[in-house]
Amino acid sequence: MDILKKEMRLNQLEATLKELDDVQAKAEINEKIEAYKNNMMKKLTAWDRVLLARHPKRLTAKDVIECVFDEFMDLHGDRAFEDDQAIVGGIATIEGRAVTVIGQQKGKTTEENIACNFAMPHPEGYRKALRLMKQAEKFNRPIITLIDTPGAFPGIGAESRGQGEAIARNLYEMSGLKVPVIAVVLGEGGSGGALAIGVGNHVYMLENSIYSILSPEGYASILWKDASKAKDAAEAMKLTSYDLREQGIITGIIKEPIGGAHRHPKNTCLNIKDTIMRSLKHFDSYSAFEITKERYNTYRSIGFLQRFNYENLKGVIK
Amino acid sequence: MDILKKEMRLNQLEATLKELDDVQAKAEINEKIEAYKNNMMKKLTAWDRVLLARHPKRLTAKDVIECVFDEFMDLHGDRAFEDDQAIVGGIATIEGRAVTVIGQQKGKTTEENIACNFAMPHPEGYRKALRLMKQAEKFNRPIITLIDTPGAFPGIGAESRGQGEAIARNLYEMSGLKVPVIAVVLGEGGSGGALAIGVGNHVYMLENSIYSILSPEGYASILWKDASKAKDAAEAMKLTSYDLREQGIITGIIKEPIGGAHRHPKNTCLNIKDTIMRSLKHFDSYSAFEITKERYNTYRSIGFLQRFNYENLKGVIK
Amino acid sequence: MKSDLLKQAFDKQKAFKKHAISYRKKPLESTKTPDVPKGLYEQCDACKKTFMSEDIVNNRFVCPACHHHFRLRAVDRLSLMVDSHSFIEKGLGYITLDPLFIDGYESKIADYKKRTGLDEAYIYGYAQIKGLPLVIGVMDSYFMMGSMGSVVGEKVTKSIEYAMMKKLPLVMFIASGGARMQEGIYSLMQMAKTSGALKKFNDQGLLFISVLTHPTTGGVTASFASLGDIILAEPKALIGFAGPRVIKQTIKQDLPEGFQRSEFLLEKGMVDKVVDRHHMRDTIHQLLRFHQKEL
Amino acid sequence: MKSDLLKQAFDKQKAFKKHAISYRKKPLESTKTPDVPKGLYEQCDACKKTFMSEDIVNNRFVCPACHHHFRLRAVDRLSLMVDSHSFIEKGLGYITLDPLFIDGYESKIADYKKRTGLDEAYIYGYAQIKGLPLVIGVMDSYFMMGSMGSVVGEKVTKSIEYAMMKKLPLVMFIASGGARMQEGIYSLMQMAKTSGALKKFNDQGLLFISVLTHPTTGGVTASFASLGDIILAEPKALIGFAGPRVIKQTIKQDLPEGFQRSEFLLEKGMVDKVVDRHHMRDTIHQLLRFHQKEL
Ligand SMILES: [Zn+2]
Ligand SMILES: [Zn+2]
Repeated sequence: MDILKKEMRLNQLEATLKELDDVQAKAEINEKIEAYKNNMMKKLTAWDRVLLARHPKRLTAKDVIECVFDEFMDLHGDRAFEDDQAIVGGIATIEGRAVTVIGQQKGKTTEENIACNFAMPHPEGYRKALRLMKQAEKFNRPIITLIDTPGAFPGIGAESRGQGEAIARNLYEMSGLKVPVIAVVLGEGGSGGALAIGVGNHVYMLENSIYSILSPEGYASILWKDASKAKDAAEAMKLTSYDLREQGIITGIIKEPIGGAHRHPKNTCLNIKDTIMRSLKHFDSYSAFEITKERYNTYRSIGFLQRFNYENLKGVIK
Repeated sequence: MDILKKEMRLNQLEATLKELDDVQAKAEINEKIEAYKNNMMKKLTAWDRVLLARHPKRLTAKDVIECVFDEFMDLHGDRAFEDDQAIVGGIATIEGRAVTVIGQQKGKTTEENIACNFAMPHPEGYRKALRLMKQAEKFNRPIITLIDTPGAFPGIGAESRGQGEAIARNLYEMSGLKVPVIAVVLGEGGSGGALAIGVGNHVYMLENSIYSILSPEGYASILWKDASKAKDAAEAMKLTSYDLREQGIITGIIKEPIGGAHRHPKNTCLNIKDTIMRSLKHFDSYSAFEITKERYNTYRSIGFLQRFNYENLKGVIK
Repeated sequence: MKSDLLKQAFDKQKAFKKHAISYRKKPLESTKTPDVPKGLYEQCDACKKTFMSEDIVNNRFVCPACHHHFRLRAVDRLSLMVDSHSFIEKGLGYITLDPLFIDGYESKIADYKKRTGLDEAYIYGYAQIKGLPLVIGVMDSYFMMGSMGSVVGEKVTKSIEYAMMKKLPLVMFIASGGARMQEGIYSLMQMAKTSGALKKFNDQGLLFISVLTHPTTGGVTASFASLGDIILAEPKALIGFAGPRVIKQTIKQDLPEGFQRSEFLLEKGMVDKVVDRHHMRDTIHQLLRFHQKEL
Repeated sequence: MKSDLLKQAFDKQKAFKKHAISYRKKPLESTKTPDVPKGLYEQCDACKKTFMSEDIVNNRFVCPACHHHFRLRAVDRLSLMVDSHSFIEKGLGYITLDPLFIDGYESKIADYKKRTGLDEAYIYGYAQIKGLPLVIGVMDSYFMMGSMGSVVGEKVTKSIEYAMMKKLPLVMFIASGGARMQEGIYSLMQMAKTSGALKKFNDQGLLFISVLTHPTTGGVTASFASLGDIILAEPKALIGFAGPRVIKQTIKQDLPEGFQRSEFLLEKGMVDKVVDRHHMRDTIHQLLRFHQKEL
């Protein structure tokens, strides 16, 4: 039974609770609910987390911005081609500090999802993000990015306008930014589309978010020629927050309530805010040089490999 | 009788010359030709120069590149939307030095003209030029620009993709370039489209080229509601190389043979080459700081205006 | 060479004695409420309904019926934007000359001076918005369509330099038909001059907010107007480089609905926000706040 | 945490003893002419005509009939590009591990090693082209489709750093199916690593020429391959981020003719030049010359 089915059962229990008047009966069902949550919903499979990361009620970037920041002014456009609604961005304040916030935006309705292309940016979206990041750097504002995308968009326009170049340019420029970049994976961290705003000094993942080189479906269909094995792929791919922490890729995990972030958005956002604030304070004592250097070194060191002792090879290599 | 009609007469005389065998007759007609050139074709009206600047056989940017530079490698694209063929650009060598060359390209046939949009760049053309200029700056190469455009293109795509922004960005970035920029107006220097690659440390004009805020036709139709008065407009607008030198806008004039550059392309190109080489040598002793500063000051000082002595106003202004 | 031209221009100006020294002696001030001719009526360009002038002014020069944004004189813009009596005008005393010796240009300028009370199509100075200091520049489209000649270019540049010297944010309200043909190549070169000044300004890490209002076209669009760190636009303003009429003539095709309007530019990624006149002051104040060293 | 994983991986590797220490002991050398199996025939993928292998090799691996550019092994690319015997390979001894514990991944790698004679899908080193020194890096699409895992990412980065240390221009020949799925998130992160290294490289004013050959797709396109100061492409190479099959599936529409081919990318402004294999060496030599301090 996957987490969505468990959630339905939980919802039923909660609906029952609402209808009850009797104190005794209420206490009983309440106990049942707590027991159900603790016994059935605490331990999640990788696939459960995939489902939660994609949950239709999952917190979107705008939800998080609304709740975590005191003020927010959205800014638009890449100054060249189009305003990509898959990317939301602007200036925000958090506990009296100005920051630049950039996020990938999913819709909650079909209409919204079409407008923002299901959070799959086009090249102009990455370029808009880069413009806002360069603006942040000019004004010495830390950058917070909120990652939630299935990935880059496989479309004719996106390819024609150079999404490869646009993603590469972001990786390149982000590497040199003189202000701290704090990335938070909210839901899906899908491949190059996610990384294009994800080169952070600190990278956090919500507990039930995922971050991977491609979707489990894609993995299964390419490696096993069978897209229906996505569930197995999710396990194999090591794409949960816990996996990525173990792999040394992310800085930390932001806790979610039992059953997923959408069950207590406010609590989740408080956790996000705490994490961001701690991270911001961490960089307060850093110089621009140190900020760039630390970020560079972090990514420079990522790789799972081994090299034979160079000394042993000395005789061989000229 | 305008210069084109005079040229037809000259062509007739030259055709006659070719058909003659008799030495005596040849000498006579040769004398006639010289006399015609000196008496009829030397003094040009502003409108004559407009006609020469737009002459179908006028040297194009590619002609000039071919003849003036030893080697040339064309480079393409803005890395975002399209390769605009109205702008030709790349790396060239001149007397053993590498430079970046960027020019506006007219076609000689209708087909060519359609391909390069009659040398009217779209935003991606300006952005391609900027990319090449930034590349030149990175590698410390001087920049030579060859101006020849009726102006920016009044089209839906050009506006949609922000030609205003693209031109502005070029003016802005060119102002800060750390390498010398030498601009040569070959034919038509049409308004913002020309200026977008024209912010030079030195700006030269071919003798019969023009440089103006809009076309004489446009001027006549807007100011006098009569586009047919373009000839009068040309006189009024002060758009010839001599006018612009008098106005203190350009650095110098590059001489053309009698009858226009196209009558002796090689000589004209030699003059262009001499001018470029002299200009390049001039900047050899300049530091990057001096190069930027001199260019900045040149444009900072352009303006035809008067201000009342500030001291006299002191009592009035707080 | 240039001084010869200048001398000639002055000689010619002497003939127009009454205009020759017609610069404003007193700087403008922003007032709390703009002057409204009492008891007058005005018709909305958009919905053609008629209102009492007072009602329009009290609604921030926005049509009470259809929300059309009326064109604003520079002083009215100031009165809507800055704290009352906070404006200190700078850069007075510029005199527009006539480099191409065009019949009627000088008298036209003299006429505009009289009608608008301005020296030229751009004024700037120090001001405050809800107590936050800034340099504000405003173009006036009633002064020869807000076109940019040497004086406008110089004053725009001066305003950038003034903000740079004071290390203050710069906010400009644009309204212009483009470069001023009557001053020929000098007008064109103002595009390079103003853009270059903004490069220097930017290199110092200062904030430039450009606000595009109806109309923003031509050489101004292709220079300082498009170079804001943040670019705002008033609703339905015409914004573009080439004018719609020229485009239509060239491509011989109808233009798409809403083409070159603020909302279109927002969609095309050229503008950060379309901001209603009712929210403009708050929006700019918020941006100024965001860019203070300490909030 | 990370070291735990590493330890496990090594433990697992020990089981595959024969592969565990299979790194090349001898660096590659570029030779004047590639090895050609004598008397063999080969069919052109494009025109389906059959030629003697020798004739294809002598025509720089270009089909004598239809001009199709055959896919090249890294060593063959080297032999076509650099002065004979000038190549000194660097960065040997890297061993690909198996971070996701995928059945068969290690034996697959071992197999590719044996078949290609390479450690991984990228080799680099010092070389000369007509006497001009450079650092050259070549991907080999015969090694697991030239996909980028940790080792390829590391070696690409090392080659950038080596060129930076030597202050030499860097030329890379790209041929890759993208990031390597089998190494999961590590592969994705190589995109950030290599791009970051290029930022440092660029800040030192050094030259990076990227040559896109068939195929250049996925994570490599979205990182170092697209970051050349100059980007060249071989004719008709497939170049893109998303693969054409995925796009077709997503948009449920036929793709335009020539979509994602070199010539298409040239038109779209993504590539500086499409250069025939017959002119590649001269073109790169000319570019190297242009970027020498003294020509
Ligand atoms: Zn109305
Ligand atoms: Zn063939």
